[in-house]
Amino acid sequence: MTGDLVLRIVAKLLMPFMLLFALYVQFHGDYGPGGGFQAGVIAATAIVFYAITFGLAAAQRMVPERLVERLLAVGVLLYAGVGFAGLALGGNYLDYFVLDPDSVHGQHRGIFWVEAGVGITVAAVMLKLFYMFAGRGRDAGDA
Amino acid sequence: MAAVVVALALQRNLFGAVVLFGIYSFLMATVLVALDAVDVAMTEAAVGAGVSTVLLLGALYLVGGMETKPLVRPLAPLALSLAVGAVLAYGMQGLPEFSDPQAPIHVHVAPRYLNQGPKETGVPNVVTAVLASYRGFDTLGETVVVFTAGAGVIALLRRRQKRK
Amino acid sequence: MLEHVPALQVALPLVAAPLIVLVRSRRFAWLATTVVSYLCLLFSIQLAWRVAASGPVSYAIGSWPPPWGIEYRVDALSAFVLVAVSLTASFVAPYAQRSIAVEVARDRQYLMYAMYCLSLAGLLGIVITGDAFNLFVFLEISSLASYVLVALGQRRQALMAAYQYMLMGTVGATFYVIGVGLLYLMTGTLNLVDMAERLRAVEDARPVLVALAFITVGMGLKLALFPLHHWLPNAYAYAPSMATAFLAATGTKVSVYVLLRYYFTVFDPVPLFSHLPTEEVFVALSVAAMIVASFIAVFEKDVKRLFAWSSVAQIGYITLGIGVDNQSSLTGSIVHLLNHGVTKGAIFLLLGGVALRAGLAALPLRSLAGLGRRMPLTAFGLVIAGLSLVGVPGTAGFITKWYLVLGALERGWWWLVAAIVGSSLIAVAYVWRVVEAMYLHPGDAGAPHRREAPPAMLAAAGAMVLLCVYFGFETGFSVGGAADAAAFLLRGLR
Amino acid sequence: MSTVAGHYSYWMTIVLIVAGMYILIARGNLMKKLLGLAVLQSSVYLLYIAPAKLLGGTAPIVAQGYTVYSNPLPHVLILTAIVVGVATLALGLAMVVRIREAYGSIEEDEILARDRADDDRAPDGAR
Repeated sequence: MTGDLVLRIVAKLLMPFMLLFALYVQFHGDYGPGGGFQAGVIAATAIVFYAITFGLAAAQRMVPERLVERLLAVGVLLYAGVGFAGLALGGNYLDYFVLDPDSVHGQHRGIFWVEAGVGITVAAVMLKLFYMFAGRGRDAGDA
Repeated sequence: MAAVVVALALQRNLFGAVVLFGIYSFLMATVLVALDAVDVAMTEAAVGAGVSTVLLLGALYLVGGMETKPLVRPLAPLALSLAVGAVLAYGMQGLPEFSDPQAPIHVHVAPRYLNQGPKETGVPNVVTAVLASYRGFDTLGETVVVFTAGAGVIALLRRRQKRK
Repeated sequence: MLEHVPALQVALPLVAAPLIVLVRSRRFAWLATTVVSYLCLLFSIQLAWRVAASGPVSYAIGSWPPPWGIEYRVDALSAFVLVAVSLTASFVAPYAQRSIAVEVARDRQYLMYAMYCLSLAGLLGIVITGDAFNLFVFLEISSLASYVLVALGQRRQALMAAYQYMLMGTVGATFYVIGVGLLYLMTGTLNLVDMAERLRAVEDARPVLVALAFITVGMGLKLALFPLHHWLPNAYAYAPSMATAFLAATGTKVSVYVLLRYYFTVFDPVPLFSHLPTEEVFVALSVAAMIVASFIAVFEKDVKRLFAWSSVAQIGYITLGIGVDNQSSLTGSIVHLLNHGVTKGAIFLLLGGVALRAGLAALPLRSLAGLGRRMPLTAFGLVIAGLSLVGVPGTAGFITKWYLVLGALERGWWWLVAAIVGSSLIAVAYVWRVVEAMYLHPGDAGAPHRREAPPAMLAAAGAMVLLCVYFGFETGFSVGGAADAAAFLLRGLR
Repeated sequence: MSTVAGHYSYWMTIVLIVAGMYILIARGNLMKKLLGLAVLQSSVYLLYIAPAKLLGGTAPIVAQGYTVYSNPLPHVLILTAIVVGVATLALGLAMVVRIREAYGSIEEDEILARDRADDDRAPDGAR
């Protein structure tokens, strides 16, 4: 899209940090503000930023649309799966106590996976939304 | 914040309105920080001021920028909105005072989250504990809402493979 | 595993949607949808049976005891509505395959199934949950999915209809959240049972009153209560056939359920509400809906819109029962959730078949000309279902009106009986117009010869028509369940 | 006891609700209506969050040295509400984009006029 060298280099440099920050927000949600939702948004933003500097096609090469659509579903399934795991191990639906012999540890484990599910779905949806709206622009009016 | 909202109501340039909306969301996030709701503020900043604005701008690029029509019959809607506001104002007279520690929401249900939450779940951020564990099903629902929106937008905006 | 049925009832359709998106195959999507719909029906019957045998079922999600965690709670009312919703779903799902194949673009079909599953999950979740905010979340799931279902209609008007539906629906949901917020601020809890108990101790009634108003208006928007019904005719008219049938049979009904739940189990124990004019307001609005909407239906040119207006009128009957407020009338209301669902579901399923064979995206009355010869079974089905709308003895619709009339008589409201009969006469008028078009107008000379809808569609629609008659004679389940539910509501909290 | 100050946040909520509803109803532009809807939805945030605050308290992240925390439950609820809000907004925008492509306009009255013209011109509703 743009040939600005400075912007390109800055974008390249920033990308890993933004993704790292997303991971930090994801896993630090237990101790500070943050969690799956916020992390998902930040991760998606990083890629959107990439798309803006290097063009939509480049971003779609890095994170293909098909993959995003899969991840959309995977996140929800992961979350719901934790619920079914609770059932399988003899508890109620979404029961984290039974996920580990030590109930507090089980809670921790449950929250971890659930937040991961939220993060995946949110990141995928936000990215997908951007792809949809941005991709539409090229042939607007003739659909 | 009120001023921004009023400006938003009057602004006829859609681009301006979107920018004002971003400012509004950011102010909202600031207020939320002041109210100790850090998790919410972070989300509002990322979503309200960030994602929403990007989406709005993206859509605006597709639909074009000016609101051409002047206001149509502005009085009836105003009266209706004010009536709703008045009803609400009547009801709010009976609500607890700001920061009243004896208010029902501070004495019922919530104390267990604060006192037992970290011990029961091993997570000191009580918001995360409530979100993911105590009310985990709400959050599953919330994730599904996001999923629904994503899949819905795909259904609406996917380009046909071959045209004509 | 049986004790987990309440969770599975919602979790299964909820999981089916992402699975469908993951697999991206139309066959799998249809198969998953159908299996899930039948399982949901089995689950709901099992729950209803359990509630009838041993009283309300409570299920703590995540094993957190209520009010700290989210409780799933099934009582006589919710069990009945669960069965009604999943019963419709089990007819719509087998019907969907051919209908969607024709009406929706190929690469969007699997998404349509996913949306349908989500909508079903949301509706079931609303009914089964015992938590005010969880209800909102599931309300949004079902609403967002319904907006997409409507927007996938073939004509461009579907988009505008969906957009307006979305505006109204979101305002409704927001009003509901405001109402819940006020209640939460006054009681400190979100669990409905707990909330009802704590409301009794609330001294300042003003916020509670306003909460009642907001929840009523919010849900009124969702259920198309008379002056708030503007989104409904267009949404029903332009949505794909299968979506119209499903939404018409379930969507508004579930909102009525929410109102019933709040009025009778949350607000009713509060003594302050005994002298509010809610009864009068409901009776007035319902009668207005019954008369005005029926009149509009008589003059409507498009068949789907005609029956959509008829829905607004029929919702009037349901809310009328709330207004009259006694055992008979509430039984009438609740049983009409099922009876009208079955009737309207049958009608829209049949119309879907007609549209399919005629190759039309819209069905003006004229297009029905000669239908009695072209599609005799379909036409006959429409007549039966139409009679049920009117409330002819021997059909499901009659049972409802019988109980509503009984309820009105118990109160000594003769004029109300007159209104019910009057609105039924108007219904005769609009049903007659359809019958006239089908049997008395000859079709075009070049019209295709006798050709019924595809077998799967005809069978599903026909089964629903049979149900219209079945529930007109055998009322053990329908009236029995509704009467239990009404008795449960009037007893208030135990 | 100062009711006005004690209820400041509630008044703010009311202002937002009125403004949101007004934009939603009075404006004919579909984009503008969505903005109004978003403002209306965000008014709920204050209604829930403000009463959760306790003066002298801190954010509900349990740590040593603090005893008074704000109520975490409304925070959780509003997190969900924000997500619902953005989901609705995204879906609404997608619809507006499609409407614009189908009608070439995003003004409500123009679109309705075109619908009426459609109904008159092609009453058979052919595709």
